[in-house]
Amino acid sequence: MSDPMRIRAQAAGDKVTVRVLMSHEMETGQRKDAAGKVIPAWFIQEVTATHNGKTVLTADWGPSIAKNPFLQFVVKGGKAGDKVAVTWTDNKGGKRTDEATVT
Amino acid sequence: MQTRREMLARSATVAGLLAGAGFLPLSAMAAWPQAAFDSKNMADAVKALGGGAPVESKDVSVSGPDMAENGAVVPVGCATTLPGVKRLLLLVEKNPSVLAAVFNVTDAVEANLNTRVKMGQSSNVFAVAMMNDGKVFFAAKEIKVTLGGCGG
Amino acid sequence: MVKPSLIGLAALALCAGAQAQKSTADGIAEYRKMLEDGNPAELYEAKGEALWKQKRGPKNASLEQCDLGQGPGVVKGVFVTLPRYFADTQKVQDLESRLVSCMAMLQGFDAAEVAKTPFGRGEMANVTALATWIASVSRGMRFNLPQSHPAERQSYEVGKRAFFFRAGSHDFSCATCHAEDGKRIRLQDLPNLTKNPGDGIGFAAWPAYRVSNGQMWGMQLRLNDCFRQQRFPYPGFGSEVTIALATYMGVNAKGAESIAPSIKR
Amino acid sequence: MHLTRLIVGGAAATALLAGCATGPSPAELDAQARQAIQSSFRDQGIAKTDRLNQDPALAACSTDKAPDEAAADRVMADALFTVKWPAGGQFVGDWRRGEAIAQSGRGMTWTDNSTDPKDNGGNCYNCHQIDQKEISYGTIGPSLWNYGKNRGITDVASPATAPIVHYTWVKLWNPRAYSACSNMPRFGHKGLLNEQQLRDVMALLLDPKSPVNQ
Repeated sequence: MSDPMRIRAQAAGDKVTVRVLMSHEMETGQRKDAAGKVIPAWFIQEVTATHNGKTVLTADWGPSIAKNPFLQFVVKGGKAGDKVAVTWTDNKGGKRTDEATVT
Repeated sequence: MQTRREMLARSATVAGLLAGAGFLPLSAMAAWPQAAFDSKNMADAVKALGGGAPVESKDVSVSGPDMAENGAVVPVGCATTLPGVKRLLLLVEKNPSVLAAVFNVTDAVEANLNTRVKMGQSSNVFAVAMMNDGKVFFAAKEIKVTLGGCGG
Repeated sequence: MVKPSLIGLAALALCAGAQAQKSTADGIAEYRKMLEDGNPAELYEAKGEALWKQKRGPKNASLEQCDLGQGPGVVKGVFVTLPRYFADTQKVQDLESRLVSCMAMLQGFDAAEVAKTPFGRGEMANVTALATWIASVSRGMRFNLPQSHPAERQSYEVGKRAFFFRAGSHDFSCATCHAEDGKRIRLQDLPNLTKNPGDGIGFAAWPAYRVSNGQMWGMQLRLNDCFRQQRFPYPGFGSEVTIALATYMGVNAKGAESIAPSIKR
Repeated sequence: MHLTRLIVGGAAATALLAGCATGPSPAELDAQARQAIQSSFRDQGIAKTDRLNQDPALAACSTDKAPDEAAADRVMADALFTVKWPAGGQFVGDWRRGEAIAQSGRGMTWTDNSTDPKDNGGNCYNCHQIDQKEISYGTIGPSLWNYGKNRGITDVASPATAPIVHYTWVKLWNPRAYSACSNMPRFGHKGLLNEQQLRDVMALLLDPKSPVNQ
């Protein structure tokens, strides 16, 4: 099973800045291992972010996103105590959701 | 002021959501725009996503360092001040897969996203804004990738 | 007036050179700054903290009674006092080798098996995550390694000698790169490790997340890869030389503020 | 008991300490360090433990103090004696290949597969500025920008340039000939670069057409 994400969601005024770190190899499918065998592609393809249960952002990613991906976005009209959740899905069907409370 | 640790502690795992997931239905996988990610340049990627010819615009911005010490992780961002944006794209001109990310934005988030990309070599990075009315605008920034360390 | 104008030209030329150099340094500094916010080391910190509390191993026990030098279970502050002498193992140990001892004593793991596991795999990956979390708890504290036990003083002296020991195909020692101020390899600043190189520099910056390969590196792997680049043979995990070098660098860094875990190229 | 395995390494140290209240002498510490070094490393791939064996040039330069004048002179004289001149008096090759060698930091580590010099880089930019266009350069060694130009070289084949050409060859072959404890690897003497590779690096530094001399 994949390791948890780290989600920091901080309110300033009526905006919430969300920073997410995801634990993922983001293997491009272009690299070879020591034996010269191609390492199969394995990367996050879809990301969904919700604010109090409502989808506010979705993303499609390719293998060019760096290993252990970072994502920052700003939710309008949020406040401390709100819930922000992020879900990723990778090309092998792996999936993970984590949630944070806005501070 | 809260310490980072306290903030981290509040980020809780939603294990329940994982439990029932199992394999994804094919319909969910099909949503990923394969053709766009297979494109070899910005125009083709935009076209594959249903957009027209991109026009350079001061109202779109691409952020990032002028120079990256390592191409494996390069912080980049895309933003626009234009109203009515549907999608923001990040592309790395000289990567094998030019398109790095497609952000489908809603009115509930600012049209300002930051992430980190891999860059095989020094290259232009493009931010593209695809608007609700079908127009497409872009901005470019050159990021130099240097070689740090012993190189062995 | 020929002379003054020549001087003016020379000054101009100097400025232009300095400017170009500055912009490279500025560019790199800007890049590093951008990466600091959202250091993936946080992912390993979280993993390490969970591992510390989790009942694991043949004895199904947690590490919460592990003595890292200030009594069983004390985590805050230990990072800036290691390596140090431990009476129960009768050895000077660094954080990582001490964690392996605790995993053996408390959880029943085979210490030798763990020590020979490649970095980033199995229990060795867990040791790195644990070290990352333990370091993070002492972030902002200043290094102050004990030197009261004779074995600790001896470790320092052995470390100093190992630091200057030139060998390998390329004749390098640690000192080749790390004994002078203000030097670089490529664009990488090299800390002078024969003294306190400053807050958060050198010994005070590891464990660190390595951007270049997306791996979390503890001091053991940091030293291991230094020796690889020095074209030396392979240093054993927790071997006497690696711990003596850590003692040498750690004692020299007295007063330096720890920023570990940090993020590196 | 697994713990015993961890203790073994420290046993010698503890025994040494037990005897004396004042602590070990410098000579005892030297011996202890030597033993620690011998016991801490193992063979891995092409990087064998025989790489820990020091020749006199390394032994003379392995503390924080420089060797005395007589010892330094001996190292320098020995080093000069090791230099082999290139076949046919051909000192200068192709600066383009030289630049590629200068850029490469590869070779001779335990993750490399071969000890053949053709698979090695020169590591030059790690420590030196060379072509000014390369902004990623180290500062452990001096800048080599305009190396040939600053020394007035307009024709590498001219007899007038011979002293500089010979000096540079020696510097690459065995830099200890001029500086007993130079940080620079002994590229020729230790077989890190072959004769042709050395010629190519020579060209990068000396050829008036090399970008280094523009």
